[in-house]
Amino acid sequence: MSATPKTSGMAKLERDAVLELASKNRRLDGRALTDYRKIKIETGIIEKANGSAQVTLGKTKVMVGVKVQMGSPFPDTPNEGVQTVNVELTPLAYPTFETGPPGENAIELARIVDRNLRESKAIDVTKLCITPGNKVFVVFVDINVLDHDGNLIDASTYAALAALMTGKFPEYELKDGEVIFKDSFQPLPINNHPVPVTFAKVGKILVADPCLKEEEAMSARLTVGIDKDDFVCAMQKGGIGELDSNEIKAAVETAINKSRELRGIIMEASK
Amino acid sequence: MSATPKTSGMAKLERDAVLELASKNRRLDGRALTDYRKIKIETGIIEKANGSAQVTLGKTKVMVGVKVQMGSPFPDTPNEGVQTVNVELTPLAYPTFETGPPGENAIELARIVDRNLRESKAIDVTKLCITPGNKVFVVFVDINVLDHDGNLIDASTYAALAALMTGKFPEYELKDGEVIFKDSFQPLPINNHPVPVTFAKVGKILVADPCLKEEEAMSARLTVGIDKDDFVCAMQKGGIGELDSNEIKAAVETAINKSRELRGIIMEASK
Amino acid sequence: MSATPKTSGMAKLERDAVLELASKNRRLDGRALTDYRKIKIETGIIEKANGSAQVTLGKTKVMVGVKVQMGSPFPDTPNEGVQTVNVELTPLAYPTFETGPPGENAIELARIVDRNLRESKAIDVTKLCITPGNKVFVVFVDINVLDHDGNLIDASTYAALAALMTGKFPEYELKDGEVIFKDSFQPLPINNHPVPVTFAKVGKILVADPCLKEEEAMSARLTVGIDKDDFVCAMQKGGIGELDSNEIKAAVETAINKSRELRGIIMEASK
Amino acid sequence: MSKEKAPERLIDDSGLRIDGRRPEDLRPIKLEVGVLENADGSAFIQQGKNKILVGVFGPREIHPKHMVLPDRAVIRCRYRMAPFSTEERKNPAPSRREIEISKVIREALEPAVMSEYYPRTVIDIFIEALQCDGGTRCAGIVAASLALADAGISMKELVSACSAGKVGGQVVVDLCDLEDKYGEADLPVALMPNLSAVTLIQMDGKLSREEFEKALDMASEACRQIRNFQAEALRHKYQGMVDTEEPPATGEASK
Amino acid sequence: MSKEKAPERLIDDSGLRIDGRRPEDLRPIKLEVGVLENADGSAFIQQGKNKILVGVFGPREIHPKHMVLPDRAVIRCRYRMAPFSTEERKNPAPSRREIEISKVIREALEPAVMSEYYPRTVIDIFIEALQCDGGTRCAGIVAASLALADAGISMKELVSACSAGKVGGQVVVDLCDLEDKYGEADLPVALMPNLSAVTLIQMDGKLSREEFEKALDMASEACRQIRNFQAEALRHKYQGMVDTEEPPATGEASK
Amino acid sequence: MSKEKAPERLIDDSGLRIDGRRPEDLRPIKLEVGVLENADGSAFIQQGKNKILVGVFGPREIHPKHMVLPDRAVIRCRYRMAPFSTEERKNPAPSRREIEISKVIREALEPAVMSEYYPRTVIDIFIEALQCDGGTRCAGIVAASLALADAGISMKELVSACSAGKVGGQVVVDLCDLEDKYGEADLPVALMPNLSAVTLIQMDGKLSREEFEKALDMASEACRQIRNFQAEALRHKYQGMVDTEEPPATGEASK
Repeated sequence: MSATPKTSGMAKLERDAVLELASKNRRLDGRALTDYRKIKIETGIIEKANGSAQVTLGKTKVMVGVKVQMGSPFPDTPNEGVQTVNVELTPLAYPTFETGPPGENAIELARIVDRNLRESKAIDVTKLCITPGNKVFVVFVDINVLDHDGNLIDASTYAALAALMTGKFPEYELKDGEVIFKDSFQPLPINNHPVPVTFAKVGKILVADPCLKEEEAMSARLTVGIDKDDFVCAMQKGGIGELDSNEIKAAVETAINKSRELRGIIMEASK
Repeated sequence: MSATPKTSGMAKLERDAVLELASKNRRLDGRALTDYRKIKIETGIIEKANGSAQVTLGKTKVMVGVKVQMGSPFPDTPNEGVQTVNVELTPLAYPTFETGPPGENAIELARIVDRNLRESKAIDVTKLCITPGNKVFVVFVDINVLDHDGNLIDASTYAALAALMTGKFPEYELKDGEVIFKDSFQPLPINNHPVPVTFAKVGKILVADPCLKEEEAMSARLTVGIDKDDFVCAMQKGGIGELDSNEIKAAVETAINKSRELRGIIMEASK
Repeated sequence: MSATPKTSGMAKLERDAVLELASKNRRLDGRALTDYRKIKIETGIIEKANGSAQVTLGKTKVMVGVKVQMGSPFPDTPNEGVQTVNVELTPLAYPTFETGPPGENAIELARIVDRNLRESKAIDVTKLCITPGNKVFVVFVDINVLDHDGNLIDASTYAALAALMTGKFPEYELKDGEVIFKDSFQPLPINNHPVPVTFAKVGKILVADPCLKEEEAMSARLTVGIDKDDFVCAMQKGGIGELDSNEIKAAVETAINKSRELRGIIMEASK
Repeated sequence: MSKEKAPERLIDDSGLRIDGRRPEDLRPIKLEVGVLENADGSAFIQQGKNKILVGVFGPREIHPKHMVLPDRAVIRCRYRMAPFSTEERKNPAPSRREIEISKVIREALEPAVMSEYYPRTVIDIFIEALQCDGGTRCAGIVAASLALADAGISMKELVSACSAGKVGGQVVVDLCDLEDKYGEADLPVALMPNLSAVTLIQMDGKLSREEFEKALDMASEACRQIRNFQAEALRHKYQGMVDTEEPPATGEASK
Repeated sequence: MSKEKAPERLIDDSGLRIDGRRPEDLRPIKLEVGVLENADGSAFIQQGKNKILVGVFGPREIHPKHMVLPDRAVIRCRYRMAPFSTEERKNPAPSRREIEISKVIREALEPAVMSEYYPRTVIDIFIEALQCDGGTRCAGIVAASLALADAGISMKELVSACSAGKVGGQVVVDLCDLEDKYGEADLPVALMPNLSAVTLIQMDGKLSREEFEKALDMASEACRQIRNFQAEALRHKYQGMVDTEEPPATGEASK
Repeated sequence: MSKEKAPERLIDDSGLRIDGRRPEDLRPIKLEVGVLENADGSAFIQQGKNKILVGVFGPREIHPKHMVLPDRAVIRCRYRMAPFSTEERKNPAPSRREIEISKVIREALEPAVMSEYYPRTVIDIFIEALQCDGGTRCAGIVAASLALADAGISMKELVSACSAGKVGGQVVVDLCDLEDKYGEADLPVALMPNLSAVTLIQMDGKLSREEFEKALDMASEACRQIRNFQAEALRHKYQGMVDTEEPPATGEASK
């Protein structure tokens, strides 16, 4: 069951400070409203994975490993490989993250990343079919949040995308119906590069790439996923507050612009 | 682990009232000792199910949906389809019903319904075999309790029976060992119509079709399942009190008579 | 998550008594430091199991049942049967044993028994392959702790070994790729007889076969598994204290000697 | 089993949808308030083939105690699909989809509830999707909003909800199951129309900026229509019993 | 694996059952009291190939606290089958069958225990079926009753239990595994014989009203016999040690 | 998928191991302290292809309350392998192996922590194995020890750890994954070198008494070397920032 979360331990004073600044269109760390924190993307850091990336977004740090394994297709898509996204909010990343099976926050995060990738058809799953209806490649995207300072959605999706873009899977041949894997690898078939841009509503303004303190002061969150052709491919509102239509439309406009810049950074790191 | 339940929140006064009435062979709502509350049975209410029914018994309301899917037989009955009964005490049905996996009350309820159907051979499972030892039809009987005012066992079983009697499953043909489903449907093979009659022991008397207040005042519960030929096909005592042999024998006699009347209502509604 | 356990309810006085005796190289029940309590081994007590044994070690009592069933091999060992060890610390064995899925103590115990058997190659799993890569025998070793008075590791392993040594599995033949079981049985292929010897560090000394009171007063535990050829085949330190290298080396020496005597008892009971 | 087939076209030559609706048409909606005996508040919605039952308990004491909030009510929400509600039987264990939807529905209702009136209590919202036909999260919000009102819980405004999306190249509202599955985009929206407050928005698919804006506007307009049905359903329950000739809570949305 | 076969006939020409018993004969029973070291009370029953161990703890402090009952003891009961107790290995996770049986056994024992003597405590009853051969819930009740007595817990009377049923057209008592599986009906009954109080009754199968009454009477009579073995087993433990020549807790029930 | 093959020989003609090391050589080790923002203490170890991150929280308030110990801190430890850390993807649910390792690592660290300084609190140690290459429990202990120190928790001494074992007939230290899998024995050891206190010892495989003693001595010596790297890593973090030219926490262990 989903329940109103405990309000954060952040002192009321601190929240007031964030809101006070927001009322003057300013932010804690001096960023402009649509500025992102410093982004660092490293790829190929887990040799045993088929693809991997670590994204540092300010003090937020997320590692993604991609594994490609043989499995069965879903009955209604016999000619397509399978994409599966899983999130672990590792307990070392934040004092209140707990061990145990993923809670609703981890599940929502995984589903938003999944939606960005799936709806933009980032992975060309038709190229991951081995024998229709029987054997396909399953692409496991495992997201480990290692340090939490806000905006996990963007950091996780960027890391997932970078891991996939630098990912490889084995070449193979079919001999009498049996799959023979070669020693060589080929790049994963990546068709699209969805880039989510997340905003927090703090007081009356929307700020992009919120840090944790901004998230604790926000009333609502809005993520807009934009694909390589400037189409909106995913969206998610979060938080127990509200937005208005004009805010949302403005956010989409900002996201389209912002995503181009962010996509550039991710592509550059994933060469 | 099974544990003595918390005694209900019903005020002692109310329980005393029920018991006081019972000592005069009377009931809260004026019914005779073996009277049932008003029964309403609707079928075919869930178009996506293979069969469905909603039973309203006084203020108790239970919905049952039947789904028929292809599956594997049990190893020791390779020529028989599979019947499986599941109960959800949905949390909107009663203030103390909880979310989460089924507890012992839901499991006991499911097993009693299952026992009535199975022991009377209500479903002719031999007609649900597609290819022996390999593919059979699995009949899922899913019971959702929507409003709880006592006697869930009878309401659930009647609803299950009505859903099965009005249930359909696809016609098919085998082509080179493959199952080809047609667009047409055939009725589920229903051979028997078991009808449980449930009593609560309140004070020194047994009352049929107990409402919730009677259940909260009862010392023991007895369910007697009677099949279409007046055979006893299932029985279950519940509650932390006791019964004596003569009470049980009398209950069986009453149940045989009562079940005929109740079966008529169910058959009529399931035409 | 593993957590420091609650310190036992044993009165401080009792613990002091154990430690005081230990400081004089003496034990509660007068045993010499390397003496075991009385061992009683009964086999063949569960007719429905393929092998069974009950070991009584002082007041500790453990029952083991072995079941052999057909299953699939692990992908990386297609020619080998499967050994699987499971422990239930049944709640009737000790006031604080709880119902529910196995906790870390049960899991550690199962894994130590498993390690002794596996690393010494006690079961010749190559003889349990039916059709390579497809069907093998799975040997389930189910350990039920029935009374806990310390040293569950040794009692469990001895019982597992005795159950395996007296275990049988069906003879079969392959007809057109199908497995036909005969009515006759053959002994399980047992190649080695690993015998763990467990010590508790109480004060400054190591005592063998600790009883529960000694375990509650101990700082650390050391189990040394010795195979039939005097090789060390398994080892496990437990407890939140420490040992020094010389203690460990001395324990190995003692274990080699002691295991010969204990192995004799187990072999005798398993004839 | 006898598998549903993908429709050939989602929009026909005269611009109508597979069930004959125009792009801006809602499916027929039936709303009932106060349908359960034990729940403090309840409502039932039928929208297309969607059949959803909502029960509300509370404000009531909270267990476990450590969840208590000193200055407001905790709101708990569970969205669940009955095993028989879908084409293929749904496993009764909660799916990741159900867990996410429970969260976004809760967050869609929280802005409306005057939680600060009920400190140290819990308000439980149980949504049982008995039959699913596309847009169940929106339909669930519509009914939950009524069930909260039926429970007498103070709200700023009723929350309404409806999806818009794109099917066969056309922006449309209130997608049915087939349109959701085979269409190009789905955009569920929840709104408090008088407050112009969007309390839920999600999107799947592919929309240009212009299409997105059009879809958002159409969804908002659909929410406003549904808001009227909600009001009517409450009136029927509470001030009503007067003119029972016309089923007042049923509205054909085509204008 | 080498699969057990269905017996050709369950009653032979001379009216005897597959194990040679007459319809009213019990299987050999062995009862032992006080068999465990750590449990507050314990007992072991062997009945046919059934081997069941019961341990009782309590009255003791209850965790978690919110389960406490102010005016009586909570009784908790777990019935569990060892993985090696059945033909096919049983998965160690609790099955729905075990959960139901735990409940009906608890409810069979509750009427006998003077729970009101032990307010705010818990009495835990753990039943381990080490080998199962039909009628384990009844055998478990018989042993649990002794274990409760061994723990010194006040009871109105010992609860006894035995099944009756119909096999090969004949009403019989104390069905073994094969009779249970291939017979026509099974009717487990628990009884406090002196109080004429039936505390458990369940039925599977098909019985006419007359057969049912006969089966209930035969089960009750069997319970009375077993009640004597129970008393004997307790005497042996508590007043005993005198005449140990004959194993007093073992009874061949054929008269 | 493209399956790793068993190496033909684990020791070559010149007595070198598959990665060119001599029997007593450690793999290259890199240690970093204070790598996380939110954890109270943290450390990272790279040893061969092992990559392990450790975060420590505490001493802090304990939940649930009933776990509290009146006279010392509770230490909690979770060892977890990331799903992408191994050849085959690891299921995220905790395996029995991870549960056992969490326990033995906790028990390896407990003797070093001055838990009695922090009564009624908890110290949480989270070990995330991001890539696994043999000897992860030892590497985890080495990093956890640094993370505890980084959190400012009083310790008697840093705990160091290293495995020894037997591969290709030879006793060696610090087995890599292939040596662990295809070798004859693995003996992980944790040690507080100055206190001569072994806090973890386990063994798998087959060793004669003489081989065992040799392996234990070699593992102890390896622990001593690693202990120096640990000290250096702490110095680098806390007294350091002076000479940053050489990466001070990286040690090639071959002498």
